[in-house]
Amino acid sequence: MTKSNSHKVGIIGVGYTPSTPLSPSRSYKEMVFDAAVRAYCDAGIEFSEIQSFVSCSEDFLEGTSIFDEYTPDQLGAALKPVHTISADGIFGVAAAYMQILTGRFDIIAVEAHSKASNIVDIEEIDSLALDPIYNRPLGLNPHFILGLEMARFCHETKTSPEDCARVVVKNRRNALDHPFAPFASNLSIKDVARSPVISEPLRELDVARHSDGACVVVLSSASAAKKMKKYPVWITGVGWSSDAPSLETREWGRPLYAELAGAMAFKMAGMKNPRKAIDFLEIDDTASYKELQHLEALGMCRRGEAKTLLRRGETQRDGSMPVNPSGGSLGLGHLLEATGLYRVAEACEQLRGFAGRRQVKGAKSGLVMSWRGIPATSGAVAVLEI
Amino acid sequence: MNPRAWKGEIPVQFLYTAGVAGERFFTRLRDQGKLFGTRCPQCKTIYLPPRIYCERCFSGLEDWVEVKGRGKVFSYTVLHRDRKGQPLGKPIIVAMVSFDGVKGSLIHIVAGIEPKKMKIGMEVEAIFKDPAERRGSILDIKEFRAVSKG
Amino acid sequence: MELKGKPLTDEEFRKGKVITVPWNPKAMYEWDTGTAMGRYLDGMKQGKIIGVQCHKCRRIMVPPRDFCELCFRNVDEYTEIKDTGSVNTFSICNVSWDMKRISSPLIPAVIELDGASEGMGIMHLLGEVDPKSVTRGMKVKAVWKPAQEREGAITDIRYFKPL
Amino acid sequence: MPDVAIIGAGTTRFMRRSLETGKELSYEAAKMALDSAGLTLKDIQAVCMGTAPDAFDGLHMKGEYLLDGAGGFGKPYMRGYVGGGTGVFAPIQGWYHVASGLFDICLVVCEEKMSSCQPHPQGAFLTIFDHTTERPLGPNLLWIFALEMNRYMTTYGIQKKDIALVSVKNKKNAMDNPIAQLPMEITVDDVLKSEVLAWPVQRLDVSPTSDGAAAIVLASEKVARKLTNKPVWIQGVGWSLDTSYWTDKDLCYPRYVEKAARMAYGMAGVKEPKKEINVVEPYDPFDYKELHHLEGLLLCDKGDAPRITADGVTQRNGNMPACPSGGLLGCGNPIAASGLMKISEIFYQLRGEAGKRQVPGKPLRGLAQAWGDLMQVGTVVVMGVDKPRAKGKKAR
Repeated sequence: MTKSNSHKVGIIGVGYTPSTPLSPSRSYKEMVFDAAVRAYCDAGIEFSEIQSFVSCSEDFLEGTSIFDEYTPDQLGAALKPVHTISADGIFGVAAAYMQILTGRFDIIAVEAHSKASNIVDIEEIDSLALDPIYNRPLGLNPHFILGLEMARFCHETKTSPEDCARVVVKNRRNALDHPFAPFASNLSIKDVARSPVISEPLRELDVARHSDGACVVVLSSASAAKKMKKYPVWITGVGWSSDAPSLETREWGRPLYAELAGAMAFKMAGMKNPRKAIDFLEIDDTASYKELQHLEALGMCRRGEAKTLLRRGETQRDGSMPVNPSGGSLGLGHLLEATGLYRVAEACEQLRGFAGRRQVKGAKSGLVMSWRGIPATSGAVAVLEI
Repeated sequence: MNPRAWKGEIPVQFLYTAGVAGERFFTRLRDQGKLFGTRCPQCKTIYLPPRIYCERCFSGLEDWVEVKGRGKVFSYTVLHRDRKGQPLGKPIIVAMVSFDGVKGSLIHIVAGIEPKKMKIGMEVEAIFKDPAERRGSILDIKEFRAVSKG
Repeated sequence: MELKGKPLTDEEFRKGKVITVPWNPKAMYEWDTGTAMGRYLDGMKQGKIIGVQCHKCRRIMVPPRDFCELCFRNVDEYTEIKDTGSVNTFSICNVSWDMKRISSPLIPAVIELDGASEGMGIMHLLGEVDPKSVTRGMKVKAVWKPAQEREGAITDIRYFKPL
Repeated sequence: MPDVAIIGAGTTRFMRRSLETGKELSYEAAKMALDSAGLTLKDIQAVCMGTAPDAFDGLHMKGEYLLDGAGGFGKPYMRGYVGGGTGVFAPIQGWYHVASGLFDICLVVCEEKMSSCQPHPQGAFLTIFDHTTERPLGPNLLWIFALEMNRYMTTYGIQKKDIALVSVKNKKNAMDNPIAQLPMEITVDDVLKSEVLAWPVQRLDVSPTSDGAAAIVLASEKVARKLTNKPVWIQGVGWSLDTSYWTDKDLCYPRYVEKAARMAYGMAGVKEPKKEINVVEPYDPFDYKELHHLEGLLLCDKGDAPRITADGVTQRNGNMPACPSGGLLGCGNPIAASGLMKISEIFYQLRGEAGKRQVPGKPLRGLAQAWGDLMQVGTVVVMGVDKPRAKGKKAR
């Protein structure tokens, strides 16, 4: 993995539908179509110019087995090379990125969406992701995993639940500047501390709520972008990795997957000192403590230092290291497998300087990172530069 | 046209085998009331629950060693929600229990103690069900309990 | 090369000779029908089959969709198509969805609907017909439930029967 | 960009029901593949997992659950998915991992444990149909095959006895395959007399549901040359996904397979497939599917596959041996694993290591193909003992 890849692939178009807790008027196909039309228009291309497509989904989140059956039409991809990655959208971006590097493809579209509101009982689905022999028989609400991890993380890094609450306050306030963040609000640390306990020390307001939406991103080779006179947001590094999946043998205090994925992406981007090189971050905050955990794992600060940065306001939008200026999943809602792709789109708007009131001044490089959610131990990272 | 939803489900049920390692682990748990792990010849780490392979180096694991049911709380949480997300009448203490010299741990319930008295690092021991009630399941361990001093 | 994998017999598996763990999930969903499918189902309730037309490729499509997947643009109009058609292909099925033997066979078929573009069909069942007499190209007509029993579902059509 | 070679393979026994968990099956196959390539897990830089519906194993995010067994711990690990086509797509995914230049050695693992699904694995297939327009009719998976098979037969005037020959051939070929679940010597009559499930589909037209796993190791040219003197090159890959409105198209011909095949042939520089492909593993979950796919792969004219089968062209000693492994009809169908098994079979055939299954005449180029979804997916890999010709050709 060498820097030679760093300006070969870029993003030339993004499109998404507003994140919203309910979306009854559009089916998943129609929502994805709406996002695709916007993305292709933003890229200034015809759907017929796209040579390969990647969709990101999981069967049990859709309520359909072999869900990839239902992915091509709304992307204009019928009878084209299309495949599904059963993972978050950033994994999909990595898959498209690799395809372009083979030299066989110039333009590829990546799609991910969430119809979380269509799942009657999402905890029941999360239970299906637990080990059927060693964990499921205990019959526990899967959130116990977040509780266990948060407790261990706080113990190892001397981080307090109040520090975690600060993340919630920051992100949901950031979301106030977002045109469509359904969970934007002006909360206090007390509000978070007073919210009902889910699994000590984890409280209701510590966890991102689910939301619906569809997002499409168009990648292009440098040569094709040049021909089309486009100014892409360059993907200078991608990384993805996994810790042990079983609860019993994984790391708990630190997210190994994020450390490895980050290291891979930074190496590819030729960033010796990411802390300096990265202007802002859009990283997983499925639960408040995860933002701190991931910040440390990505090498943005030493272990246990994330809370200090947070307290000092360094991770505010106007701080030295803005984290989740969009409002993160806590503010935008958790969009299942589309979560990472929305953040990629968000980062593109920041780097193009189109982020309006949530614009990070002079942003030239951003890092996007996603985690696959309970009970997974996989994460993906993309480094974007203008 | 008024928006509406079409209801449905994925109407499947499952019956899982415990696997090569699990079969042996649960048979011994059921018949002997003992915990066994497997040792990696390469990394020397002991896996509990046992594996037939080392996830780090991929060696095949055939060396079965007993693990005493007394360990330390590596992390714990007090769960206030049931499987459906509804509040639990009585919160449950869930702990990850690690054992000396063992890679891995067991996730289980801790009973007979006030949540406030729980501490990371405290000693706990596995309480097994009566042999007659054991079915060859993780639930053959009834719960973990704090080791009484002295 | 040594063979890997330990096969189990029904005996061992079913009669508890090996350890097994059951799980019965409740994976329930309420899928938003959205624009096109919403209209399709509302049409069913009224005893109508709704299709769509794309003015670019001129195709009249069923089941309806809010966009033309070939031209990649929104469809231009929703239009009612006939509840008669011809059998494109069919089967005579003796097992249920979970492979249980069923007494009287079902006759699933792809039915090309009149008024839709050539080759445009839907999957449904045939009824009031001797399985042996079903042929490709056979003309059929929808048999609807009575209006008060219709709920806005594909099953508002009981089956298609020979014309 | 680097050329990509297959340097090792492994497959577990295909079984109606295994004691192993999906993780353990994945491990056994992955370990065999590594051993055969003379590698250990730390040599592996990335892992691709292929596995079909989560509703079989009964695991949401199945890829995450399987990853330690597949060797994904601490590595870039990704699960690709195109339904039944997954087994031949996974190596394509591995191909782009290596051909991108990001990785030199990539492990590709495919697993399926269908037996966990109760009361019958077929139940999971109900939910592949559209939840609003089709599932309420209570469809059985067999419906869509029966509808397609009937359309194929009536379009070209094909008789059931012509199709049954495929089942006879593949189940017999499987007698030489140690991993096989249903090897048997049967006659056309046995097939025609077997239980009618969904006419024209009868019991012996169908491959059985199975548990099993398979794995291969892919390497870039510079690494492959170091590790083996018998690399099998991936000369071309192709995949295509047709519309999900399957009732709107003619089921008599798999145009999605043709699309994928043309992409792969273009990359491989294959101009005359009939002449240039020496051995083929078309996807055969049902006997008629092998015929369907031989036509889609342009290895015979439309509607002509039954004739070349009757003429013995597709026999192991024929001009175009098809499914010398015994295919899914003979070996069993642990969906994704069965597709990768076909890749492995071509790997062994081209290396001349297929033992009793070896086709005569030192084949130079072979092809494995899988189908998937609601008659939508074609996945094709062209493999050869020589490196690919048409360099840098863009996919179209």
